[in-house]
Amino acid sequence: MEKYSAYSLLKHALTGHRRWPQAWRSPELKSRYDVVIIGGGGHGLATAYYLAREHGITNVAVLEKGWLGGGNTGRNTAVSRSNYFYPESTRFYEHSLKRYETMGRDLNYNIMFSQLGILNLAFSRHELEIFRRWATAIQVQGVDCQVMSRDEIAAAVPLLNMSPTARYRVYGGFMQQRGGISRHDAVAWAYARAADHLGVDIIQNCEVIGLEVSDGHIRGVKTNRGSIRTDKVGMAVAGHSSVVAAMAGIKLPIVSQCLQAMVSEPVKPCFDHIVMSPMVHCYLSQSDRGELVIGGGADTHPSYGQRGNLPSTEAVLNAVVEMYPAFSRLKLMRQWGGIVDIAPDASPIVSKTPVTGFYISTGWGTGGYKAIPAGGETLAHTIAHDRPHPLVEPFSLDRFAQGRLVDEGAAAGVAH
Amino acid sequence: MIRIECPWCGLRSETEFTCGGQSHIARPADPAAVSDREWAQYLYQRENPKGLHYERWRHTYGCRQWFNVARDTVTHEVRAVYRMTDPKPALGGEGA
Amino acid sequence: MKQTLRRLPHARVDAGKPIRFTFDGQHYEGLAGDTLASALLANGVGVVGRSFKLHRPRGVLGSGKEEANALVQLERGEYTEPNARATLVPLYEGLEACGQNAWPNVHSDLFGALGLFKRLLPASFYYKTFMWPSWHRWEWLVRRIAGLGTAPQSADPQTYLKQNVHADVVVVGAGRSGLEAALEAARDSACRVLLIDEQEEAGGSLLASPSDADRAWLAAALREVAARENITRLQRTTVNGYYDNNVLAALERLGNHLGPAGAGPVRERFWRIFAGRVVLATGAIERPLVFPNNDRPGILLASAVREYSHRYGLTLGERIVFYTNNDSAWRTALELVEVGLPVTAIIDIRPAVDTALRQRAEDAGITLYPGTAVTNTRGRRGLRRLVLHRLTGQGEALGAPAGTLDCDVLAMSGGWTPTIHLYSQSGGQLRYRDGDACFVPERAHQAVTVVGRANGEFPEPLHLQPQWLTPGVSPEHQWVDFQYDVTASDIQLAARENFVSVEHVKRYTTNGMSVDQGKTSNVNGLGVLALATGRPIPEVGTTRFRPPYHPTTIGAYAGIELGGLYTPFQQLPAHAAHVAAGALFEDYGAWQRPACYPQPGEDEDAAVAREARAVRSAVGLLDYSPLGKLEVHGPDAREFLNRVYLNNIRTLEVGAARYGLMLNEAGIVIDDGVLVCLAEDHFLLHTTSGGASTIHQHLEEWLQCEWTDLAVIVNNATTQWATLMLSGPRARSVLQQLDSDIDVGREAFGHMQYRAGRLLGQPCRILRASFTGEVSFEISVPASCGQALWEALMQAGAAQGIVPFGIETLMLLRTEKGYLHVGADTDGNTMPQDLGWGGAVAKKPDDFIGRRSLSQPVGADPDRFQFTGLELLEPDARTVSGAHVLTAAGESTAGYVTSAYYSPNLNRSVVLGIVAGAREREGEVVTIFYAGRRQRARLVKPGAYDPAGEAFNG
Amino acid sequence: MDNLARRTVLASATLEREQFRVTENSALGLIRLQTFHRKPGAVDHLAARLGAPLPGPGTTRAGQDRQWFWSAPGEWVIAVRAGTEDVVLAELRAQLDGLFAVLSVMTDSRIVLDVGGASAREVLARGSTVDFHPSRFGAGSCVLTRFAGVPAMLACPYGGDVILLFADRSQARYLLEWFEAASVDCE
Repeated sequence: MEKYSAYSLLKHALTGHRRWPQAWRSPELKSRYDVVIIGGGGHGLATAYYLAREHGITNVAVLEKGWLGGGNTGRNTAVSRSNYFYPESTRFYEHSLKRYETMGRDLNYNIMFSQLGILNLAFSRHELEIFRRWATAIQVQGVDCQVMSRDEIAAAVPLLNMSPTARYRVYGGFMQQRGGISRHDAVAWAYARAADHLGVDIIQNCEVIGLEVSDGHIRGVKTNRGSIRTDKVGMAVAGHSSVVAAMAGIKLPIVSQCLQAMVSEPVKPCFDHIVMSPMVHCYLSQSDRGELVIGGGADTHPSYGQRGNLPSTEAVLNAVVEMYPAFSRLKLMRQWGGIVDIAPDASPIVSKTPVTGFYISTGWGTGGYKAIPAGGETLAHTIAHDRPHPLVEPFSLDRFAQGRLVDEGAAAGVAH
Repeated sequence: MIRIECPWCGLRSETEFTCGGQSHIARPADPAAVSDREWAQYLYQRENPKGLHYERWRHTYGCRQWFNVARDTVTHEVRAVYRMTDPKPALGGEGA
Repeated sequence: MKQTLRRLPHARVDAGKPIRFTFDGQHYEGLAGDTLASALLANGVGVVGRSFKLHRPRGVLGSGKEEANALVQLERGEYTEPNARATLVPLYEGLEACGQNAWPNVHSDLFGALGLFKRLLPASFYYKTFMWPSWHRWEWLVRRIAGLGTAPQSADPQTYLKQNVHADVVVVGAGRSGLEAALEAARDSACRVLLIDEQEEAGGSLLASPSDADRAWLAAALREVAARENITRLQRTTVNGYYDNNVLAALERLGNHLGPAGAGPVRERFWRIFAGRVVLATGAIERPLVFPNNDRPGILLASAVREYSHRYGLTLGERIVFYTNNDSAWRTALELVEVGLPVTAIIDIRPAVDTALRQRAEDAGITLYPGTAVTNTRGRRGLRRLVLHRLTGQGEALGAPAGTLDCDVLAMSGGWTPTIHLYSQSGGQLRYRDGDACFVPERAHQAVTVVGRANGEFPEPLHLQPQWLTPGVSPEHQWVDFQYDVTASDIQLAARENFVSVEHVKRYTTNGMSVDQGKTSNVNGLGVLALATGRPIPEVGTTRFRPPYHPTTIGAYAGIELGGLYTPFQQLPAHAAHVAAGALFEDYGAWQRPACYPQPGEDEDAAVAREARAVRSAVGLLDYSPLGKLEVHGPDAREFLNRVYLNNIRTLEVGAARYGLMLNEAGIVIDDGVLVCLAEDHFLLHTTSGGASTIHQHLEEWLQCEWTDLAVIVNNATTQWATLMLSGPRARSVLQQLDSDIDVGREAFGHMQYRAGRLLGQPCRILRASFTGEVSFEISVPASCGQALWEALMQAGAAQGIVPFGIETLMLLRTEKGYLHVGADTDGNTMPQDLGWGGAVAKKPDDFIGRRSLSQPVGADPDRFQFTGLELLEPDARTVSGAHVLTAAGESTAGYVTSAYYSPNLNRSVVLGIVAGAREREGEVVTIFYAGRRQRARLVKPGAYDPAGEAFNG
Repeated sequence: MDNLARRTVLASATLEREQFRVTENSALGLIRLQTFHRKPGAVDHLAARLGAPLPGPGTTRAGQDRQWFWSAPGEWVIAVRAGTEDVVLAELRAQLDGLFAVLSVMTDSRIVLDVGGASAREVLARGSTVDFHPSRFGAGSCVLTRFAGVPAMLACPYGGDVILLFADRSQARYLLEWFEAASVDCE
């Protein structure tokens, strides 16, 4: 693998960039793999990479029905953070955040991780109390998080509506300074390039049309480009989990919904952090290109339609203008939708299944992007050892029968 | 934007409704008699098909009534609307 | 060349109406009917913008939506708008605009030097470098350079309306095809037709036609449209989104053509359009040709040259040359000659051209260069000269040099791209048509038809010969995306590195991601990619179009629902009385309620303390109207409530009241309150304040979806009644002064009892429950009497020292008393056994909502967080709600403080919380952690005040 | 001590523009009639006892001295002269004796606004996605919808541009302010 650097850039400039090697191969599909990963998004590619690097399993295929990173990896707002409430969650996402901090050099691919700091805003007395509980939870777990006063917030976000008569008055908030945004496509491409280099076969435009299961074991995968024999299959198909799992005869506690994101036209830097708020529901950051990157809540009805919907666009932009009146005259440039798989407790499911050799990574809801490194690492471990990685033991499929949900919303007391 | 024909009020925009998710989920007749797994399936396991989905909606801002909707989860096309007490219509094209 | 006022005849500008404006501080003059772009061209302003990445000097490229170069910062201060397209800004008196993304200005921009390093900055170079020592060190620099215009710093002084409209037929585009379609549909007088056009005036490309016949046709058509009562025409309106079920979104510009001074309060109107059938007559956009340095100022689309000449009457240059691969540019050239414009040459990549056209061009004295390519352009800030080469065969290779050609305007045409963005958004399928090298509608998914150029119906054949890039010369300076500086070499590099999916190429090179959303670059990019990967274009595919078709003001999506209108406040019946009493209002679940009533010189804490002391020592009055009041009627009401409540309702007698808990099906406590049996078939159910509608919906869902056979009707009567809580040792004597048929005497009316009757001539309901720990009467009268009752009680209590008290005081009082507040002292995991209700569950014979979940393994966990009191050990210590209780080892969480106040009555902290296994650990000392500080506290029974519970009987 | 005085929600606050008007209508008393509509024939029995057909979904009907509005399956709002609620209530109770019919006074829980003026329908179409064109929403129409984000019942009993809006009393002030903002261009 040719090392990317300022030097290589200079070297290739001399030859008009006509000698750059492929970032990854386009191999032919083999008839037998040790492990087949379904889904060529961040999670699937990361899983393949860690299988090869951490567990020496290199006879691996990643099957992508479309183009690499074309699912939620390429449709999110690229936020990484670990400001979770429960220790189970924080441990997992903190591990992931640490990976993001070193990913550029680990994978020799600049994913432009900008640790702008994530600020959560509270808009009522009750919410502020919940935020205190939340921030303290993060601190107890030794993760950086500082509670901020109105004045500190006003200084950090000059364009925020701080009027004491605002419909929702800012009561305070907390900041995780290490939280940030990165270039989502780059993350998928970085893992793809690294995995390919370790011998993983990445097969694009290869759709899985069936799973072979006999006496409780996975035996193979049927695709539109032929059949594969294998004993282990990892599923990382956000937005399609129920469909693929059904091929193995498994029903999931998952509902798929459409989540929208959008960007404004690029403007000169005017917004230095990532700001979120549950009450006035939108989150906002400014990309290196200058676009305001805007997200909101998911549509409340089940959907596999990867496109925007007008009511939710209006709702999130209404919140944006309410919170940042100066952005009213900016223009919305592009808007899109991704399908998120949501579990009853809005926490992930990284788990073995009733079918031996079939492992799933799903339920990432609206937060899958930030989980890519840890999700891949833990799924790879679970596949390699046929035993859940310690970080994901709380996120097994059978937690629901136990009633042991990991419900962040419930902890915040906002479940009702 | 989804437009739904409320059985009582007629064609309205989705912003007047609340989606209650999958319909026709039978509550165990004797909850005490079912296993933890069966109870969890009743509580949490969902069809979540890509395609035709039988779900229930409430005309929250109108007549406040719950009713069933058969809707395509890809195109969002509403294939049928029927009352809670009506049987599930067979429409074909059940999703994967 | 300057020609501010002198324009060609036929032009649709008003020579009699000069208009003054400034660009980059320079004063200029244009005419009414001009756009900023045409006015700048009229004034000979060549460089109007700078490209995003390399800061290349750029001039006007197009004449409308497709413009990629002429982006300006319009106006200043609160009215400023970044990235305004000069081609879309109608000129108005006093208009102020500046160039963007340049320093000191677009004419001489120091960042222009970046162009020298183009070689080092290929597509996605940033992914390959800036890693050492870390991206952080570099990011600040990249951030500074990026971005285009500047965002406003203050709130928008104008507002935006939203308008819903229903129409049987919606026609988008009022060019020839659109007008025809609208008039056709309107023949049926019952058919409501909505005709929408984005330009300043209707007519589409007819506006740029020099032909008298065209102009006459347009005038007649518009007269007929106006005469049709069933046609509504929206001008200056752009349809931006095409959603499911034929719902469209459009933006109408009401004040932008008048400028800040002339505009009214409403700037734009956002339309939600509910259409029966849609006709898209959105026309087509001309494509640039891809050749070295094709981005120089002075190089325009041929269609733009046509617009500026005939519609705005500009000559543009002294030597106008055309460069094309199809016939349409020839016709444009000939039209220009007819009105006397200096067209000196036509360069065509095709070796052979229709002889008739050829003949007419030669007769017009135009020099022709068939089978020829432009291989370079010269001129620093404006075009001066072209370098030409012969092409061999069908243009696949370069032949002999063909000399140079002087000119100051180059009109290029690489063919036409039907504007199918909306059609694509509607889910319609596209088909690639080789002949004209463009995508055309194939199979519609919704009730939509596409007509005219948008459907690939060109008035005359194009005889197009695609040339996606110029062969035989370096691709490095052949621009595909002008705005983001994407050249043919960037796309080739992407293909070389195996980014071969069209989406990968778009993301890797940013081709088509600029503010024009690829209107001029998409198809050319596909062409270059197809060549680079040796695939036909249909196999390469196209990227999906998403809303908005054209960037849309964010404020317009928000509309008027801002500030007080963002989310409706609910107001109390006695709101005016609270205002008069100096209430500090806060938002409690959308209800605007007094937190407390600070008197002059009092801060919030002092006010709460004073009110709390008054309630304990005398009497206080609280507006408790949001207390949920649901009425449950019907023969099956008792059966239903028995399934809903954890408590046994079968044994609740008529006239009796009982405190009850409600769970959801997962076994989680969702509400509590007092249930009153008014009659065998009529119950009054109280919910937590603000919980009324949630619980009402919860009950309705079970009745309508699960137990459809139960004859029960549930009504939410919460706002029918004003409810005031009179609480304190003197509450009874105050109430006794009010004329009523209800005996409120100690013996006659005990704790947890209910009475209905009349009070001061009005119907009233009184519940004796206590949330403060003192004697309390929760008095309900019809809402419109609420203020009168408030005044009556304040007057009656004056002698007894009555004070109004707010929610924060109530919360302090109930915390002193140790009363649970669902939602504060419970979370989404709290089950009844965590509140000491395990026994009640065991005793109840019947099933109820959520019961089964209580016996899942989680319900038996020993370390469940359970409701408890906490007693801080250090005297006078304080803590806050949100602090954590730590495990014995002290490194992880074992509970939270959920309610914490400093009690002015007990002169110490009163604290409630939920703590792991608390019910078994009474008396244990635990550690409380907040903001880095640790405190010690003992687990105690809730209820520091009046543990014996005598006060509320008092 | 004097009897408790009733106060209207908006006191005398109104909105008067050249093309658009909103005023509180305090002349109406409101009664709600409900039956268990899932029971076959329940609605017909009511009508039979009342001796007049009840308005169906989407409509309103005038009876003598009262106006009936359909507000949900098996549910009607009856508008009477303010102050006569108890009289009408007693009369209806007698008529419906023995049937499962729930009658409740709801005058105080609602605000009734008279919305009028040449721009009335246009302004209403800014608050709801219902089609207010006279051909679709004419005399005798009555819709329950989401208006300005809150639940509301809109009725056009007599046709023309006089429209009644029923909403929750606690949101009266909000609605008036919303109308003020939504009609800025109606001068």
